[in-house]
Amino acid sequence: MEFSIFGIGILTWLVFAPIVGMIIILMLPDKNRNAIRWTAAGATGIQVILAGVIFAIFDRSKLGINDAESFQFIEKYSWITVEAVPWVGRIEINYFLGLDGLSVLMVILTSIIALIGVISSWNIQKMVKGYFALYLLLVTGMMGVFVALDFFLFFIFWEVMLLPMYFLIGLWGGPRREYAAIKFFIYTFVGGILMLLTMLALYFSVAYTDPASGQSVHTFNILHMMNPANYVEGGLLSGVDTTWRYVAWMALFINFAIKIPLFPFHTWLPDAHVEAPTPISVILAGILLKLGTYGLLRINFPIFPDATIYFVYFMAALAMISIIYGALCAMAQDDFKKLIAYSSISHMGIVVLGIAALNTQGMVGGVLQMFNHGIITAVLFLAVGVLYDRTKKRGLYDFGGIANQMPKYTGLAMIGMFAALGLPGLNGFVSELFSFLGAFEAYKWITIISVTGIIITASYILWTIQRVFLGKTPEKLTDLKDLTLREYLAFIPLIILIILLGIYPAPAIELMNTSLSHLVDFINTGG
Amino acid sequence: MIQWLAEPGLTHFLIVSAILFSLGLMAVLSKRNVIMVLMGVELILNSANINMIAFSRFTDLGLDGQMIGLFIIIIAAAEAAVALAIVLNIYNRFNSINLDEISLLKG
Amino acid sequence: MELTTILFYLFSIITIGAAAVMVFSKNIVHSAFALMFSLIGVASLYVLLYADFIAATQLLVYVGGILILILFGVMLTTQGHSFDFKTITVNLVPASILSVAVAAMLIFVFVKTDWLISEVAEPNETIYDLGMMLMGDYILPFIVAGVLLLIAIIGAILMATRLSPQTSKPDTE
Amino acid sequence: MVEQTLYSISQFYPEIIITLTLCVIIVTDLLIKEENHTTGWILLGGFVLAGLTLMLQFGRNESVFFDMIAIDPFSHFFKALLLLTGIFIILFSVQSRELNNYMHRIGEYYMLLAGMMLGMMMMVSSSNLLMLFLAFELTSISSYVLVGFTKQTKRSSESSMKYIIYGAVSSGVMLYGFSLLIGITGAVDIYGINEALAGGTEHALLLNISILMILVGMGFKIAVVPFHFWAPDVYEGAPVSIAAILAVASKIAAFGLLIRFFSVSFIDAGGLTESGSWQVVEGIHWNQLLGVMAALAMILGNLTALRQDNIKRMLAYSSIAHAGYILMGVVILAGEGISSVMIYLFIYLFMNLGAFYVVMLFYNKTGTESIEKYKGLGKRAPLQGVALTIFLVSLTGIPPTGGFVAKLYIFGAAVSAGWIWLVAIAGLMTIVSLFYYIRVVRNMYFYEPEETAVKPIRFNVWSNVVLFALLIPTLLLGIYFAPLLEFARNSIHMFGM
Repeated sequence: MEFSIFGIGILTWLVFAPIVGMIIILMLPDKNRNAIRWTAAGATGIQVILAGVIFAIFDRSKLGINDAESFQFIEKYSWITVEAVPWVGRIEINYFLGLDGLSVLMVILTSIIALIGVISSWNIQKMVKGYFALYLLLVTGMMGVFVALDFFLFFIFWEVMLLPMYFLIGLWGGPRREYAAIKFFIYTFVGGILMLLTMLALYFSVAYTDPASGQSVHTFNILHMMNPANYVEGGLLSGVDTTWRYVAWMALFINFAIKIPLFPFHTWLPDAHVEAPTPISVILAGILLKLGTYGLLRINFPIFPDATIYFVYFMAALAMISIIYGALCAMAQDDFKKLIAYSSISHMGIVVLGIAALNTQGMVGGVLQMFNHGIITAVLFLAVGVLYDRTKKRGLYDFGGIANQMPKYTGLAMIGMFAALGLPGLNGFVSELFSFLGAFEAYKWITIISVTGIIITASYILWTIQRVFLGKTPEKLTDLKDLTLREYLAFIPLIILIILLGIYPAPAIELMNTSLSHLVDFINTGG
Repeated sequence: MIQWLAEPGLTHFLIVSAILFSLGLMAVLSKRNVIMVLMGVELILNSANINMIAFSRFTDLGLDGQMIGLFIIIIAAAEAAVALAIVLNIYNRFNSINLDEISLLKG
Repeated sequence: MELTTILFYLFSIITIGAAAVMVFSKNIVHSAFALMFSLIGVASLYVLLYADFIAATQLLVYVGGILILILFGVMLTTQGHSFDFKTITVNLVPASILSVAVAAMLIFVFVKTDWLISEVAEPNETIYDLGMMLMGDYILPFIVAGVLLLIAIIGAILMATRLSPQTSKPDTE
Repeated sequence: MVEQTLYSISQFYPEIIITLTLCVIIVTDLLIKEENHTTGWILLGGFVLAGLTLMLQFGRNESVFFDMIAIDPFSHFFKALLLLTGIFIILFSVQSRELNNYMHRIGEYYMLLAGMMLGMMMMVSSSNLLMLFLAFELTSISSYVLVGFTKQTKRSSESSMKYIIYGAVSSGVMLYGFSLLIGITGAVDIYGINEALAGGTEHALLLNISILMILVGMGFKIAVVPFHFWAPDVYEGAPVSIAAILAVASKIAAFGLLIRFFSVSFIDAGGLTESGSWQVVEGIHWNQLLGVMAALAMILGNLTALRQDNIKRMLAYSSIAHAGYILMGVVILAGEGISSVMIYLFIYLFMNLGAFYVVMLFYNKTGTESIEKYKGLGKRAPLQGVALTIFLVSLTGIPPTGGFVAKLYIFGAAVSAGWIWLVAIAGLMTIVSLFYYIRVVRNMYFYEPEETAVKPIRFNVWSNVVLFALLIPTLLLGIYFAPLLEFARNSIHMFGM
């Protein structure tokens, strides 16, 4: 599929529109806050339009995953090429972007959430210029990770997110923001180093033969890394089921598990969520966490199918622990944001459980759950943000009877909460069902235990609804105003998606079905 | 053994230089007076020089060894001049040339 | 026993003995003079090694120059009280152990090593050959040594002179 | 003989120009009584001119001055780096407030800078032990005095004294090592040494002792553990511009010397083994030794940097750690190793000079070097704050900055040569380094300025120009570095690569 604007591919536009926005913002004067906000909205708005175009013209029947030919919107330019050295061969780093069924949904999610984030950032007052500049840089990083097919490029985008996130939490966050920011930074940085080392090991183990010159070329191309034929003899990661391959898989897994976050790598998440400003929580839960599972699917699974199969029970077990543990922790919280943070851990556990099933059902369920969870947590964090803006409080016991004061808000927030709970008819139900069905096929007991997590989830969400929205309104909360137009703008698109995908998930499933079935086959046949 | 002792050769000179070197090292490590440390350095440089000249006398090295020895003497002179100037400056600042008393910089 | 052997032992003992006095003396002035004897001993050893020119240079530069510098340094940095001539010795034990270990190791290796000795005929004089080398193969080091001395002079003057009173305002720290 | 000397002179223009500039500065200093930086500008001109003549030499590969000096792409690369650093240092110096009290002696400052540059340029091209030692001493003696240039302050005097004492001792020990090496091999140039050692040696123990002693001197210059203890004191006491030149140029020169010396002297003429690492002369384990030193430097440098408050001291420990990373490349030494060292040094030049530059700018305006007092500076001086952030991020090695490329390349070389344990330590220590770099950033941005100092700090356009000259390469090298790779690769031909 070719699609370009001014000769530049659509994916490049998608990735770099925010950077252009950032540069414009940096040149605007500090005082002109509205221009800054509108520039940010424009940059992310363009992304949404482009994502819409992609959704419309995306070819649902192409395989993707390991087959370079069937990727869509491919852009591949030589970025850094250094000519042959005797014992290393040619060095090659490409600017290589492409979409397949696995990434397309994530790209759409990212563009939507990014725009919603800008809308809900509208009332940020402190250092507006810096805020939006960093925000757009962050968006570029996230979008880049989802479309990069060169490991080097992937890594660069991955790490580009680090610093903006650090500042966004650390400068605009709550009282303990500094601690939360550095904790986030260190966790992800540790993961990054592990990924860097693995990437280097892969680079030296993989060399494909350039058809044009017949030279052996070391490459960061992720697709080449998936082909067992490309591994050089005696390379560190060559062969099947070797210790080094397990180690490499583990290093990558830890990196992604930190991002997901899976138990026991999750401890940064509650802190980061609680301290981050609302829009950043939305981004964090809505997109950032998906990077972890996406990374597993894009890199761990197809590059190390042998190790994936070897570790699959381990992964499923961690997922189970995450589901139960996250739900239990959520139950114990009396801070609204922390509650959602722990529920994220639980829900992301479902994603991992689904994809660890290594069958099409589970895989589709997992990826769909990634999308749905992104939408749902975004709604939940927005909901908390609305209350926090008005009362500066987040404690669950600080509220009560909100339904009387803000009926429209309550209605929208409850839809989000019921979706999180997995109510049939809303989008969460479909994906959770698929995930558990797929997982049940693979591991009975783990799935059965995990399903109890759903019950816990139901109980804490209902309890929360009761505590916050129902009952008598405390004295001090009697003058709360209902949603403003801007807040509606943020809520409505997400709510529409929740309902739409709950009733008719086919458009989303169609997008990814082919690719994911192919991925499952690919892993199960050992690459 | 006696025979060996009676005919001083390369090894004998090297042993002298080794002892001189370790005495220099001793001064450097154990003295707190800056000038004493510098004198220790002079011993080390001299021991290296003995090596050079001895090699030039007993091996194929030839006059190159002496040449290097000559340059080392020059370098030593230059270094000593600068070092003592710096020591004078230190004395003007701290009224002491004891290494233990000159320790603003720590951490 | 040949004369050279006697002379070798004599000069060696002077060199090492004086160096030891230098290191172990408590009085810095004594140390400085001991260093002088040691340096003279080294110069004599050079003579035994057929290096007459180097020996002369050693005497001139070391004994005549560096040592005087050191003595000046000693005089300028003490206020004339004998008390201040005392030098303190610290970490005596570790320093001695290390030094003895180094000496023992070096001597062991030197004795064990099978040196490729080639007997050199005693040259009449080395000055001419050295001069030719200086102007030939060693022309660059010769010039660079000149620059080195220039830099050293600039540096030494810079460090040693006191600033003139009107400009010497102490820095804020 | 005369012909060769004359020919050699024609290959030696950069050095000759610097020597002449030195003389011109001496004369100018005598004639001009005004207290300004005229001599500095003259030296800048000299460096630029030397750089231009250096460019004319690119691609040559020969040995001049009776095999004393190698004019080859390797030395050209390092000389170019050194001159670039020198130019930046002069640009720093003319803005430095610390030097204001010493304007009547500023001529001497630039004379010594010229001498130091001359020494460093010869360090990287010497192929003769005597020449190498002379160049080493020329560099050292100038830098001893430069460190103590602001001699009215106690800490500057103290640091210069510590520097000369440690320096004199370590160069003495190195000289002893040289004398042993010369004695064993009977050769005074590194090619001769290699020839004498080719095919193994019976003097393995003595050789190892002499290498150990030589490493003392060279380790001192690159400030690598366990010969690092001078660095923090000296960096803290020296004027910022001099601390910067010590952290960057002197390190670059020492690495150039180290690589040339070890790779020519102790590599078996057999060349590469199957796996692409060098065959080392039998019985000599210098690369294991260097590997341990690199690991120690990374561990100690990074861990000690954690608890520093003076930013120059922190940068000193960080530069010790960076010496460790760079030394990894020397340990590997296979083609990738050397070119990774060169790439690292090139990027290190910009990011570390940048960090020192911002530190100097802040010192000029606020008079503080304490990290605690950096609170709120990011808000008072936005551009400088962002720049320092980028430099520190680059020093940590986070993309998309040059520091990342440097680390990537050196880690990659180590992985491909199979030094997994070393890379693991390096990776771990990179994480540790994050803590102290980010602390500065945190202080600049996460805290409000103290109430006595809330006014924005203004810097002149000129200082911003210099800042951008350092900032742009730091960022650009993180995104596009193919030319640098080519340059580094082409520069190692002399090792038969």
